Amino acid sequence: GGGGSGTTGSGAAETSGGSGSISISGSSTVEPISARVAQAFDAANGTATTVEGPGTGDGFAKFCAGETDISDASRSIKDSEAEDCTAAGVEYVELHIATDGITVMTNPSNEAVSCLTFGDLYALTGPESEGFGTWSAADGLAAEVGGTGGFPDADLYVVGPGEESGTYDTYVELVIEALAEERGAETASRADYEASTNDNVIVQGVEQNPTSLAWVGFAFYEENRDKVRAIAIDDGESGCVDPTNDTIASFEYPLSRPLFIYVNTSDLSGQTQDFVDYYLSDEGIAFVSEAGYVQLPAAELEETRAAWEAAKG
Amino acid sequence: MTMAPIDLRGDVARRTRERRVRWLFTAAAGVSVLISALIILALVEEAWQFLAKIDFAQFFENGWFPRRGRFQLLALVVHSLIVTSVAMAVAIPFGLGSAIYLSEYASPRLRRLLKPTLEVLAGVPSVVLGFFALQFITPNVVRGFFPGASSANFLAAGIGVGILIIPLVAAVSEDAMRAVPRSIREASYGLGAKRWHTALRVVLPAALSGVMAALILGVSRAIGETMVVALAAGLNGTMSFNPLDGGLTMTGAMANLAVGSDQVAGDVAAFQSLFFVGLVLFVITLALNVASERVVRRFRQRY
Amino acid sequence: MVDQRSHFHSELAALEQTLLDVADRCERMVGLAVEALTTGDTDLCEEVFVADKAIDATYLDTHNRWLSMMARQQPMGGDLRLMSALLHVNVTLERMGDQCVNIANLARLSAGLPARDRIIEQIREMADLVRPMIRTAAEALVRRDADEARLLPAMDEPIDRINRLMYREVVDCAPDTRMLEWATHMMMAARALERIGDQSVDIGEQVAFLVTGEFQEFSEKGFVARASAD
Amino acid sequence: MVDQRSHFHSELAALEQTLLDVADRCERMVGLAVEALTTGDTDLCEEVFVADKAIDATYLDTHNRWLSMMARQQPMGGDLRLMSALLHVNVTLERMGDQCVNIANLARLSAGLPARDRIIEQIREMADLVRPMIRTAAEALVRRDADEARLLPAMDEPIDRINRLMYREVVDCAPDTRMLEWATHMMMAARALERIGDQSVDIGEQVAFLVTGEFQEFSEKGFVARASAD
Amino acid sequence: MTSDEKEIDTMTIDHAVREDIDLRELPDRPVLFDVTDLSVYYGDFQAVADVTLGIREHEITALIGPSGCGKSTVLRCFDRMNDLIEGARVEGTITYHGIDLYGADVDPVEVRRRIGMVFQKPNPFPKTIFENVAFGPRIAGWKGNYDDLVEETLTKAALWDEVKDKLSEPALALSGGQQQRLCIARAIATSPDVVLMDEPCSALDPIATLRIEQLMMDLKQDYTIIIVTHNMQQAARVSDRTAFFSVDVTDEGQRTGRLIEFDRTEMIFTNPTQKDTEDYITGRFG
Amino acid sequence: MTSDEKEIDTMTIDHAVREDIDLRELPDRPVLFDVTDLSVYYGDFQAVADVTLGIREHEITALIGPSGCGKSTVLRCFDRMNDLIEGARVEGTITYHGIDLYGADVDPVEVRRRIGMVFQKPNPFPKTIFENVAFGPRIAGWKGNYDDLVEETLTKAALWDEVKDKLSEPALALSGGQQQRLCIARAIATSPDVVLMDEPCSALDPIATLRIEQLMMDLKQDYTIIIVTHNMQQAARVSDRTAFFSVDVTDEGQRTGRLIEFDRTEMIFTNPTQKDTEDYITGRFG
Amino acid sequence: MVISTTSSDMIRARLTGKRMSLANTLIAAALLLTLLSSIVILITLLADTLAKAIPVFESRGMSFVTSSLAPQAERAGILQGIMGSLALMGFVVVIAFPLGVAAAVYLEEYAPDTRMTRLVNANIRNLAGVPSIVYGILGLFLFVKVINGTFGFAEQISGRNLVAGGLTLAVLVLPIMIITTAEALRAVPQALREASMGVGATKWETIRHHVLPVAMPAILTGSVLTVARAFGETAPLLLAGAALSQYFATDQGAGFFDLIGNQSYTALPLVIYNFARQPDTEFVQLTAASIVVLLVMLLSVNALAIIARDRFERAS
Ligand SMILES: Nc1ncnc2c1ncn2[C@@H]1O[C@H](COP(=O)(O)OP(=O)(O)OP(=O)(O)O)[C@@H](O)[C@H]1O
Ligand SMILES: Nc1ncnc2c1ncn2[C@@H]1O[C@H](COP(=O)(O)OP(=O)(O)OP(=O)(O)O)[C@@H](O)[C@H]1O
Ligand SMILES: [Mg+2]
Ligand SMILES: [Mg+2]
Ligand SMILES: O=P([O-])([O-])[O-]
Repeated sequence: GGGGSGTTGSGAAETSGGSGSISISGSSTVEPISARVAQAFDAANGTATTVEGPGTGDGFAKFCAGETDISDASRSIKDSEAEDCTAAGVEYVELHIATDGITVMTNPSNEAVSCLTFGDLYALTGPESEGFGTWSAADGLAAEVGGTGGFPDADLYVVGPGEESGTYDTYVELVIEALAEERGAETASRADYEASTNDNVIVQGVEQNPTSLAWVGFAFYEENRDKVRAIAIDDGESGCVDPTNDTIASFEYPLSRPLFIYVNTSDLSGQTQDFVDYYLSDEGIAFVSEAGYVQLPAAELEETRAAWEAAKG
Repeated sequence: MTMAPIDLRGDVARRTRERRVRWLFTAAAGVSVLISALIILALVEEAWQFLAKIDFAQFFENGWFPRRGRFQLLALVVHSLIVTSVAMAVAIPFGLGSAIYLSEYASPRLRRLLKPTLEVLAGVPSVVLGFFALQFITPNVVRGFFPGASSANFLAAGIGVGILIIPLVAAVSEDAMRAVPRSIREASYGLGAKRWHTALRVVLPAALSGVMAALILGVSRAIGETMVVALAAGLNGTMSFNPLDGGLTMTGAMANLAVGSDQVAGDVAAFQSLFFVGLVLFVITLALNVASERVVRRFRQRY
Repeated sequence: MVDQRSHFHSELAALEQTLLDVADRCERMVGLAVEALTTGDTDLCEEVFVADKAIDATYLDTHNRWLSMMARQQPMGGDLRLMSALLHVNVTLERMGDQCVNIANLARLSAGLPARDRIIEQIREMADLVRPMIRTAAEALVRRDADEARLLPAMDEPIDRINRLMYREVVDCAPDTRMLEWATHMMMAARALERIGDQSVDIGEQVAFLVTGEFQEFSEKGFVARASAD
Repeated sequence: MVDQRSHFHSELAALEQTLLDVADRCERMVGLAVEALTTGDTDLCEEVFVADKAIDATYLDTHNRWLSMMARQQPMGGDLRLMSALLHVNVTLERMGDQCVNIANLARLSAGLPARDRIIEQIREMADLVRPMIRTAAEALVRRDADEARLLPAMDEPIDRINRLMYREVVDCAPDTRMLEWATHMMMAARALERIGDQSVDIGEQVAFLVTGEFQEFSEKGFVARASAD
Repeated sequence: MTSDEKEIDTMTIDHAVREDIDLRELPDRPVLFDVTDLSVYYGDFQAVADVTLGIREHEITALIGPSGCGKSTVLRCFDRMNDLIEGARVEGTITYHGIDLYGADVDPVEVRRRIGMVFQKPNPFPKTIFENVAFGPRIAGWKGNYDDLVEETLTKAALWDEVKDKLSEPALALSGGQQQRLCIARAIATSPDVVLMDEPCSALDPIATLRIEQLMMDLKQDYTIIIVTHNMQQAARVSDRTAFFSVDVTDEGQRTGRLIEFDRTEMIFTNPTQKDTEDYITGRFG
Repeated sequence: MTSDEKEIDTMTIDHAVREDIDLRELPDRPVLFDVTDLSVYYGDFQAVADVTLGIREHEITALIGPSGCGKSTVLRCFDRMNDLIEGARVEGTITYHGIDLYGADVDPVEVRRRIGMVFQKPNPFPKTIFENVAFGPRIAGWKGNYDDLVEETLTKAALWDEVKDKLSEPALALSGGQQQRLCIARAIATSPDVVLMDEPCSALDPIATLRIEQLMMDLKQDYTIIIVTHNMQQAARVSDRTAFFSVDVTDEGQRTGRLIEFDRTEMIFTNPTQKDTEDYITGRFG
Repeated sequence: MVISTTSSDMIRARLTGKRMSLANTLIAAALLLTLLSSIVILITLLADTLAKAIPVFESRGMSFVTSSLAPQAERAGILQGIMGSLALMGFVVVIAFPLGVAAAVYLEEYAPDTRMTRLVNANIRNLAGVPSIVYGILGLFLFVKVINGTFGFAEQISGRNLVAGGLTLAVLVLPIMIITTAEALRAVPQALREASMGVGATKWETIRHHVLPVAMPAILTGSVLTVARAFGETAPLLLAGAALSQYFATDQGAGFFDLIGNQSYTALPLVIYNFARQPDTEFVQLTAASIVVLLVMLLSVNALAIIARDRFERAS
């Protein structure tokens, strides 16, 4: 059934659907946004929406099997995944709904380091850095790959999300992939970092270790500003950029990444349609910042809304 | 004889009912066999495919990074052994000590108070102990002694697992010790033995098979314990022999494979490695359980 | 206090009752035998023989019952003393029966021989003295009355005395050899009666033992010894 | 086959041995008493009285041991039969002792009275016949030999015969009243010896019962009954 | 019934010579169980070999012998309790009222309803006294006045006076001796005609033991009783006939029970024919 | 030693009148344990009241009586085994060689080394035969030739021949009777001068029982033995003196054990002074 | 004679002068210490958790127990976790209990002692020792893949539903349930069975009237402890599909088939696990508070069962 689909209406859109269910799965990064939107939407409409965050890849697997209506993603769909969707007859639209910044950080007391280039990061965390026990051990490699180097002679304690997470994937993709391919190294981080499924553990690791180096999602950093210190990133073009809402929203911050929702359009129910409408409404999209992410600039938001309108047909 | 000719053939309906009831129970018992078969089926098929895909040498090098196609099983086993050793180092003195105290020293009243408390400890879910290990043991205990320990480390995980199996070790050994008849204790006291003589030189040796079985069960349980290590031992796949480091154990690796974003659709070999590790774990714990059973059967005392 | 072995105790009581019956029969046998002896009515002798056969049978049966009860019931304490006493009583009664047979036999041997009234009187007197002894012994047993049993030696006294003095009467018969033969038979009969008296005392001794748990001979048993004490 | 009750069985053997000793003493007592009777040596009588005291003591002690063993050991089967036989033997031997005392008393009473050689000879003959019977009975017991025990009735025969015929000798003494008194004493003594013979047969019966488990009187016991069968 | 006329007491054949002995004869009652060449195996192990004997109605028959001679094994053949033991196998025949107890169409459950059993340790059900007695008849589908039945049965078992005011109290609250009498009551509640007892007094003190023995002697008016006992004295006290078993040890150390002698009890205990029996009862056995 | 001269046998006072009876007298041996007005409580419950008796050296003293009369309780006072029972309390005195066993400075462990105990069920340690015997001396720190000790002890216990070739096999592989003899060996290995036995044969078959009884009679050459038994016959068979206990039931149903009669064994079983004893031994007791 | 030559004084000297055994006291103290430390650990754990949880209880009382999951720490509740866990336990009880009891009855009462039976028994004991995560794999394989795949419900059904989780846990506890029950049955004295058979009861009558009633208290308390253990299980559910979710609406109208179908569910331990990885530090407190709730639920159920068992054991 069709209901009011105001893209700008105040208050959660009412749908005629009554009870029913929308299922959302995918990225655990995006989950906090979708969860908040769903919570508000359900509260207004009496619908039953499920939001899960097993991970982007897992989400696509289900999505392309037709099990979910919406898939949260902290990266674009991979070709292989797209093929699966096609094979299953699932059509979809990709909607860019927010931006996240992967924050590289250290202990506030580690004042020797305030800005790192991609080369530095490659030297400190890339596949070839395996076995570096101190920051200064990476100096040589940094020099090779065009980093600044000149690291302190302090213990290097690298903490980060596990390989199973989208945040890890994104970090590898943004920071390491290019250099690694260039140097014929494995497209992965060093293996000997302390990984954790729990981002709070990463923060804790940084907090407890004065010369640590870590990367986490921006939201975790925001929550723990008092305990950790973000390091500015230099992609070699922009100079050192600190992660802030603005620099991330504008993708000026080199470790910014877009967050998406993918909506199944081949089997689009009125409810789902209403849900996405609400998601993209001003009220819905406001949950992005509540969840600790960076809202799209107005223009880009309009692009997304347009894409959605187009997909609805 | 005045009695009417007697009939001992019995009631047909009754016999039919008996047969039916029996059949029902047999079927129920059959389910357990089915489960075993399914477990093996579940594990073997994918594990086999996994083996077919990878090179055997990989098991011994490069760490356990399934998503990168690196499968150093040895690292997982070594890590599991470290955690288990730590766990047993905790559980043996505390579990056995508790068992000896409860069975030989505690007055009946004290025992009635202490034993249930110990058993309640057995009811603490492992996920809770996992957090306890991570958020209490690591910062307050491990770091207290070894400030350089990783925030996730084998030591804390091992202690957590150890705490988890103290009640098991204590309960099973205490049962074994209490199964030693009172009369044997009285015999010892009757010969002028002191309490510790009786406890350590008569009762403990007499209950040795049960105590051994308890310890083997403890080891088996420690190796199979998942959540504590998944939470407190970290995700490091690089082989380390240092208990202050963190890393993946067999169960940790499985949990990690299970919760990852690419659990189902990730690298096929990675997904299948889950089954393979499961199979290895299954075989190890099976062997331990069989061993414990053997020990009990072989050395069981008939008093 | 409930008797936990009532079957055994009724069996024991039955055994005792059997012996009391035998004692009764013995007493009557004494009467018969002496009657035969003093009246020469040899038909009565047959009755005595029959009665003795019955007593012998009972004796054997009682002995076997005794053995069987001993083996089966393992009596202790008072029960054991009773069993032991009953074994004695059983033998003693059987011997009493035998003595009666002796008297009956003597009656047959004496029939037709010349008799002497004084001796017959003495024999009768002995019989009259001995029969109450058997009764007293049996009663003492029934009543578990040691004091009653202890009356028996005194009752036995006159019998012994008559017996002891009888040889004088016998000697008086000497001139008439047939009468002397008769008299020696009578002396033997007197001896038999005297033995029955002694046997009654034996039973009394068993009763005293049963009741007090202490065994004591009531007096020297040798009949001649008592004679010398006289 | 290991004896699991050796203490009991040695106690039982000791009891039996005591009775065998008593039998031995009895046998010697018979000799002494008859010697006293036939020679008039009254000193020997004292010895008999002393020996009888000892036997009486042993008799009481044995009776108590018997009771105690019965209560404590609950014998069954052959042991029980032995116990029962020993109880009989104990009584019988005590009575034998009493008979010897009788003879000794008669010896004292007869001392100084005129004697008659034929009677003395007969008494001696009886004593010579009776003493082997006691020995035979004891041996049969030791050897658990029922056949040997069964010889006893035959050994008793001549004793009975002599006893039976003795009254004739007594009658022959009639003219001399003092000799007649002596003769009646001798008749009583003969009667005592005859009783000892019977008692030996009794022991033999107990032996046969012990060995075969069946109790049977070897023969009619009434001495006069046998006389009539003669 | 032919079995009644049949000469069953094979052990008494060589007693014929002393048939004259005037022991108190037992009345010549009909034979109820006729056991012929009974052998029992546990797996490969032959526990009992070639037992032949006859159990007569309204008598108490005692089975005695050293430990392990197979007394319990034989006893449990009479109500097919051995069926419950894994691997137990019975050869030879036992007839009951002339019917082969191990015949193909005999239902052991039916057998056990007619042949009650009382065990070594008193084992009342953990229910009320009333329910203990009523259980047997209930499952047998007996329709009748249970109150009367229970009273009657308990009276027979010499227990009524002691428990009549507490029929609905738990049976386990009774003393050991009372429990054992209750078990006897339970066994006779289904009106069996036989009661088997396997060392029924070995867990009781001497006083309770004597009571049970008394009870057995009372019960033989109505029932045929077979009792296994370790206690020779007990067998001697209560039974009419006694079967003495012993153990043969083969060279390979296999121990097989055999019937040595079966006779009237007083014969066994005063004058057994077999030397083994004599040695056993006089304690010369080892 | 004063206790030797003291008249301890209070129960025999009223036997004085029959002192003339010519029972086989026991030699007048010195008194080893002198028990005066002994009462034992379990918590508030008085299990035994006012027991006074004397145990003489190299005699076997039997404690008999109905179940629950406190036989075991009294026995366990002699080596302070009651100390191990929660809430058990002893009043009155027991002297041992004239020393108050419950004196403040007496070490119960030391007491138990001198007073051995043998229990109802054979309870060998699950160790080798050798180690069972050697355990007591070992913990007492005995230095000496253990091989000789074990041989000597086992020989005394009439077990050496049966086990000499398998000293290092587990004790639990022995038969019940052998196990009990091993327990006796274990008890005498520390060279105690007293051996206490609490129903040592109740778990054994009659043959093993007879062997143990034989052994006890042999052992009294070297030891003083006190035995608790349910089995009157056993007490009758083995003991020199017997103490008969009975139970007084108060109006409130409290059951307290009392010593009824203590005398030479044959007196108790043939001619007890007390009616209760007579009733008990003849089965008229309930 | 040894005794009479030994003077009373010598004996007195040996018997008296109580030697206080230091070793004895030390060992006793050390052993008590080990036992107490186990209990101290439990108390520390509770105290530590409680301390962290107090802010939540202070600010929200028990309302977080009755609210649903939410992405915001200040709104998030654990009701769905509790309900999910209870629903799972429902499955466990309904499936594992009857099946476990039945299987145990067969093995203890009926099964002949053959190699086969011994094998089945060994198999069950081994199953009880299989790590729970392996059961997770079984759940993943069986309920997520086989059932869906084989029966072609893939279209409508996500395997990650309550049935899959419930079945996984049921299978997980089944061997323990069988062992507990078998133990309870073994504790029923053989004499009772013989008594019943002896009066002519059939096997089933014996079991129904005597064996099961006697064993039931032990079976029940054992089962409660077993189910409580399943309540705390986390690892298998990670694999077998409980939602690790910040938010899902529970469809009030969902019927049974929805449960089998797409209805999401989660369980309390997983909620805890998920809370703990949220960025918001307030979630740390919420985690602690949830742990407190979980512990209170579990420990009180355990304690009750243990006390009940203790009573029962002492009564018998
Ligand atoms: N279930 C069984 N399986 C194997 N062997 C058995 C079984 N029951 C008994 N036996 C063996 O069979 C033999 C006879 O045993 P049974 O129990 O009948 O003896 P018993 O005479 O009753 O002995 P006891 O007096 O000790 O009760 C023994 O050797 C025993 O070990
Ligand atoms: N540990 C204990 N706690 C409380 N009461 C006890 C204890 N031991 C025994 N009793 C009680 O003390 C009394 C005497 O018990 P004891 O064991 O000495 O009797 P017994 O004569 O040995 O009996 P049995 O012949 O049954 O062994 C009984 O009433 C018993 O219930
Ligand atoms: Mg048996
Ligand atoms: Mg006792
Ligand atoms: O859950 P992810 O965003 O890390 O895929």
